[in-house]
Amino acid sequence: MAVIIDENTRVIVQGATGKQGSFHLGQMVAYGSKVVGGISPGKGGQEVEGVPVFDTVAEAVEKVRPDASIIFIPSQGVKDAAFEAIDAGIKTVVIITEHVPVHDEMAIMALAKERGTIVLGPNTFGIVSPGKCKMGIMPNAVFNTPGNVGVVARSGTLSYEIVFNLSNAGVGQSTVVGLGGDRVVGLSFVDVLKMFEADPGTEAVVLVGEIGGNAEEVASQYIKEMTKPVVAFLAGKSAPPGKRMGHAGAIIERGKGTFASKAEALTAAGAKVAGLPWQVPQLIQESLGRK
Amino acid sequence: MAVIIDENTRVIVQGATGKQGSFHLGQMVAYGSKVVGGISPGKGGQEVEGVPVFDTVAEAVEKVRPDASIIFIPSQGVKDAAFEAIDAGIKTVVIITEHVPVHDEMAIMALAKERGTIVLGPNTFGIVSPGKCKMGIMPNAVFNTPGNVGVVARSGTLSYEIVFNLSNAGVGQSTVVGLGGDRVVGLSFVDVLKMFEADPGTEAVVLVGEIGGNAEEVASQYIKEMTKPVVAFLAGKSAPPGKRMGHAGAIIERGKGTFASKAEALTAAGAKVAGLPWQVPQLIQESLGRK
Amino acid sequence: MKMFEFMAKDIFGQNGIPVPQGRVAYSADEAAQVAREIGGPVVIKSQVLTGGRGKAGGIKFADTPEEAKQAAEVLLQSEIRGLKIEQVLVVEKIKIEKEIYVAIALDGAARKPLVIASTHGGMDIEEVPEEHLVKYYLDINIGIMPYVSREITRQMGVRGEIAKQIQGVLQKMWQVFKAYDAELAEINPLVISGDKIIAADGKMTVDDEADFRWPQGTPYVEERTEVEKKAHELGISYVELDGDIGVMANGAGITMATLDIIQHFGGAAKNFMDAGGGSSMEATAKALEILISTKPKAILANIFGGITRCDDVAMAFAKVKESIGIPVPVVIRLVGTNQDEGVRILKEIGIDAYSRVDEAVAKAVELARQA
Amino acid sequence: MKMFEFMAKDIFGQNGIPVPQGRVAYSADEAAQVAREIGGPVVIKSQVLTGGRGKAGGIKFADTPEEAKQAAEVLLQSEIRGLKIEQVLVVEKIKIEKEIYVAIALDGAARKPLVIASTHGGMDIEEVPEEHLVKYYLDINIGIMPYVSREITRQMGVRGEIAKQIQGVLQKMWQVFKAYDAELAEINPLVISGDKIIAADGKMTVDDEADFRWPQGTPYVEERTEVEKKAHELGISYVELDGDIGVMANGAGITMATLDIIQHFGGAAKNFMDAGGGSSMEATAKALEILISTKPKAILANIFGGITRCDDVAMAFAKVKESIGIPVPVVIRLVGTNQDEGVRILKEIGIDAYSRVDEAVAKAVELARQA
Repeated sequence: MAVIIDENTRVIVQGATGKQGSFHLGQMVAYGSKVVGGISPGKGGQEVEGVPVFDTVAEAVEKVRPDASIIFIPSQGVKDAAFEAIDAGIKTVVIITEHVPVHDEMAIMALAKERGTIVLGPNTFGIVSPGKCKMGIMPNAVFNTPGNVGVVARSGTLSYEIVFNLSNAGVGQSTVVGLGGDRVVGLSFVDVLKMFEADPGTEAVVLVGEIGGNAEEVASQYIKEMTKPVVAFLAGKSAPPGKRMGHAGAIIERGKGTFASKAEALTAAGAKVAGLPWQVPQLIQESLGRK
Repeated sequence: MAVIIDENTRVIVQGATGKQGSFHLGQMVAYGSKVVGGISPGKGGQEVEGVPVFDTVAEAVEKVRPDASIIFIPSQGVKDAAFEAIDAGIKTVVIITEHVPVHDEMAIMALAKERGTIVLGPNTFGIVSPGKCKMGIMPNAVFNTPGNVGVVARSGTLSYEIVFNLSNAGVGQSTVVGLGGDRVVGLSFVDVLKMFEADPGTEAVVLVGEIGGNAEEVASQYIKEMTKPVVAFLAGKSAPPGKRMGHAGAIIERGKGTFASKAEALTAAGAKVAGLPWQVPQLIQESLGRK
Repeated sequence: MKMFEFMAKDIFGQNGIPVPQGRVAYSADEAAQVAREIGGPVVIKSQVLTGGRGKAGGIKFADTPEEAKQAAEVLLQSEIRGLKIEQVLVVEKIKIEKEIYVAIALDGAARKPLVIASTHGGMDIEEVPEEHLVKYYLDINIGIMPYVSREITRQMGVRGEIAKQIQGVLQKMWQVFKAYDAELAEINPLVISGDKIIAADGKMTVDDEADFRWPQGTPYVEERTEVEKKAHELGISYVELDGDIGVMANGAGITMATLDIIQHFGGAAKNFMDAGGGSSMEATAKALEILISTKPKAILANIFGGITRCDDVAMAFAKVKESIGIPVPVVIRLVGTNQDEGVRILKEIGIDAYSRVDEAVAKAVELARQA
Repeated sequence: MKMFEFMAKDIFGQNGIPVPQGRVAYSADEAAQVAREIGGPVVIKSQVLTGGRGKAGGIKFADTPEEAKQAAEVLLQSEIRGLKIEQVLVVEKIKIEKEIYVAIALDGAARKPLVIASTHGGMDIEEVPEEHLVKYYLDINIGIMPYVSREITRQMGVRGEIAKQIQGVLQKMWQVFKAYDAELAEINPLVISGDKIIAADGKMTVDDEADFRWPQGTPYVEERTEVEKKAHELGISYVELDGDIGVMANGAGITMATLDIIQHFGGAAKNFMDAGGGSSMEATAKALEILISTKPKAILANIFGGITRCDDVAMAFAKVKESIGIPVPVVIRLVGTNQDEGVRILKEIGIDAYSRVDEAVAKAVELARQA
């Protein structure tokens, strides 16, 4: 079992003929994801990696009944592409693109909420249910260990590091979910924790957080209610206050969002907190063993 | 029994201190409607006809828990007033005002749909469940005969005429619903016919229609499925062919909208069609007797 | 409120939609001048607010300014469907390879704007079968974003560079539709000429209820008769008809029903006049004066008093009778609020009031026939 | 991207929000000139992109142009929190009866704009207890329509004519917030002075990701150091820190984690550099050159190859070493896509690659300490 996507998910790729889009389309096909179509205005009728290209999402919906779309479109066109996918009735939309204006992000999330669409990103590495379906840009080789640990993360390469450590220690994953690194993204930690809590295929959860914002503190409130163990990795322990760390979300404001406040809230909620990547597999194994 | 409003409906009046609003607030109180508040920005704390006035709908929601709002606001302010009511969670909004721009009406209906709000009007005489609750501008004396016939109408005074004929013939009404006379209004005939079909207190329905548009033709499709008898009154038999909205109007209507097309569709659906007001009570009595 | 083609063309052009070179002319000399500025073959198009202009001979072609002058001269002395031609639009002649139809119209039943588009544009668009028409309902909060325009051209079956240009036109039409509170924005034909498209004819109808959004004045002209204008200023709906009975009622539906009842009894109404609900004595008196000014053979008032009070209506008749007189027979049906007082007042000035509408109408028809 | 107060003031003023008379001055003479134009007591306000300016002595008062000149002279030679004052805003002195706070801010967690308002405005707004703050989440499709502004002033407990004026300001702030892709639009204080209100100080932060919507140039200035600007142009996130190890990683989260691991081993990073995922050989080489230019004691690269290919990274190091040289010790952790090839290339140029991050970081800390 897995959350959001699995072996039956029918995936389309928006921006399928661009450099990024076509490369990752190929990678997803190679991974084994059911990629049923690519979207590229004006290029309908062509093929990319054996996958048919359509002019619009609506055309793809008509012809190949997709469930989910992944967007590789330059930031200026993301609002249009996301609206297109949501408006066409796609129920899971993954937005890889970074540098999307935050007003566009708010507009996308408002429409998604109205239509009941799940959005991952913008600025996410995507989502992968190992062995079943990958929608994202993560390296195939690192995400090939199916198992029963759910991972939810804000940032990309950091979660590769964590998953690398987990897999090397023989701890497989049910689904690895990238929320996206921007201040406005579609899902929160709590949204995904609820899915993992409900998923019979998930027995423990790794939350990969970082300083800034209060998402980890809010998640702690929900973790208290969870029956499944949670291990949290937090980045940013060494960061000086107030500096902008690339992720817009990592601005420390008024003493909130610090490493200490997050670690404290998570620990109080019963989660184990790791500050160094190699501590995570051990804590997970302890949690699962004890349970 | 009745549809949309009944003896428990808690009503507020937007524009309560204006000439129209205060007059009709008084008339509704006199009718016996539960008017729990009036709204008039800057006049919160005052009273009108013994009813407390609030500055905003949100304040009234906080203090007197209204279910429904009736709007007497000049046309330029209707979009704002309707958004205020819908956004505050009011579930039934009656807009009396005429001359509302049609783009504003489209915006109101889009929000109402998103929020699950029932809108009557704009440009409606309102709605009355005789003996229980009146939200509208119809004369109290004419709408005082409770009974088991539902009435749904596009236009005001014409429905007074029909109800006058019904009541004089001893045929009481469950609810009389005014959809509103504008091209864009909140409910369609079908919406209200479905409510009457489901209402145990309604045994037959009078549909008061007129030429133009295709609302009556669309209603006919649903009437076919109804178990309750329908009598339709249609105005406009003598009207010359109407002014059209360019080619697009002609394309939208495609031969619909005439008296003949409406009468034919309704008759085919099993409804009895009256072209003169005094024929309605007789047709209803026949329908109920035969049933 | 309809706009003349030249107005729609100006608005489209200002908003980035390609339109033909040229402008409106109010005289033959001016038409020649415009043709001279264009410097090539031109089309001279009558500006009237009715369809079927092409088939009625309202469009002429000219190769020289002199020919343009002659053509304009003829048109400016003609009528189309009873409407005098007061101006012509003189534009460059476009080489037509293909005619496209695109429109955004208000669809009341759907409560949404509807895009209608077809590659079978041109004069016979109304006869184009359904399968050649693309219909796309717009979300008012989304409008025509680029993806919407792409889906429309895909459904039209247009591809390549021309598709991109049509997408641009559609997006701009939405901006216009929204900014002008339009009920209709239509381009027919949108001409494909070489590798370019051009809006060869445009139509716009805007919602005059939104006039208040134009504090500097509305960007269109009125198209009412004098009587209709006067009625409009009073907030009264008024339409001229062909019969002889002047009719006044309060409410559009009941006014229409009254006309039906007149026809039922063999008569014919001279007008449709909805004096509105809640009219005051003064407003009713003014409405009656308008009615009298149209010289009907009889006047029929069908008043169902609700907000409108019967005594106010009766007083209005009394006042008008005293001031300017009512030179034709009057029949009044009067029921509802303050009915007894109203009937009493009418009796004093020698008018019988009826409570049954059938009796009142039958009487009015009889009186008109005798007149 | 933060704007200077004088820029926010101009934008607010252009959009109909009442602002004090006056403008920015870049010299003491210019400040005197502005004071002369105002013709009364003025306030001279340092323009720096940091808070707490008032408490730091960055605001001065003057009754005459001469006093204004002197005050500006002092300020233009000072710093606030390490930031040089390069311009001052000279505005009329407003009689303050009451200070209101109003702001529209982006709330990332709610995915919505949030209005924060209080009748307890002024310098200590951050200490105002929750119960005196009104918080109102906006629907992005609705924004601040009149009714929203009325509800906000009601919750603030403001009534009468002043309430109406605040409502107008709120509606206009929303227009500004939207038009400028703002993350924050703040007025503090919004001063009540007699029967008028006036925005005595304004702040705006806009989203530089939306720069593309300003084809004529953005309406604000950059606030980056030279190195940060250079990095920004390469699409790299770069922040200067206080340590001595130059750090490069691909991804913000892993870069932050790398800094934590450095601290764990007793070292300190000289910078935060997220070279991004999917960097090409050329981009990585340029990032490395920037790193070298900051003269660290050692360089640590933590590369988890995904889209980024390990051989590309190794090639970049080889290229830079050959062209400009790498004058300090280098430690590289290299795993993922094309790892073996990358390790081989590095070996050729005498750099050892690690696959475990802890070992790599420990080595880098040691090398920096020895340097």
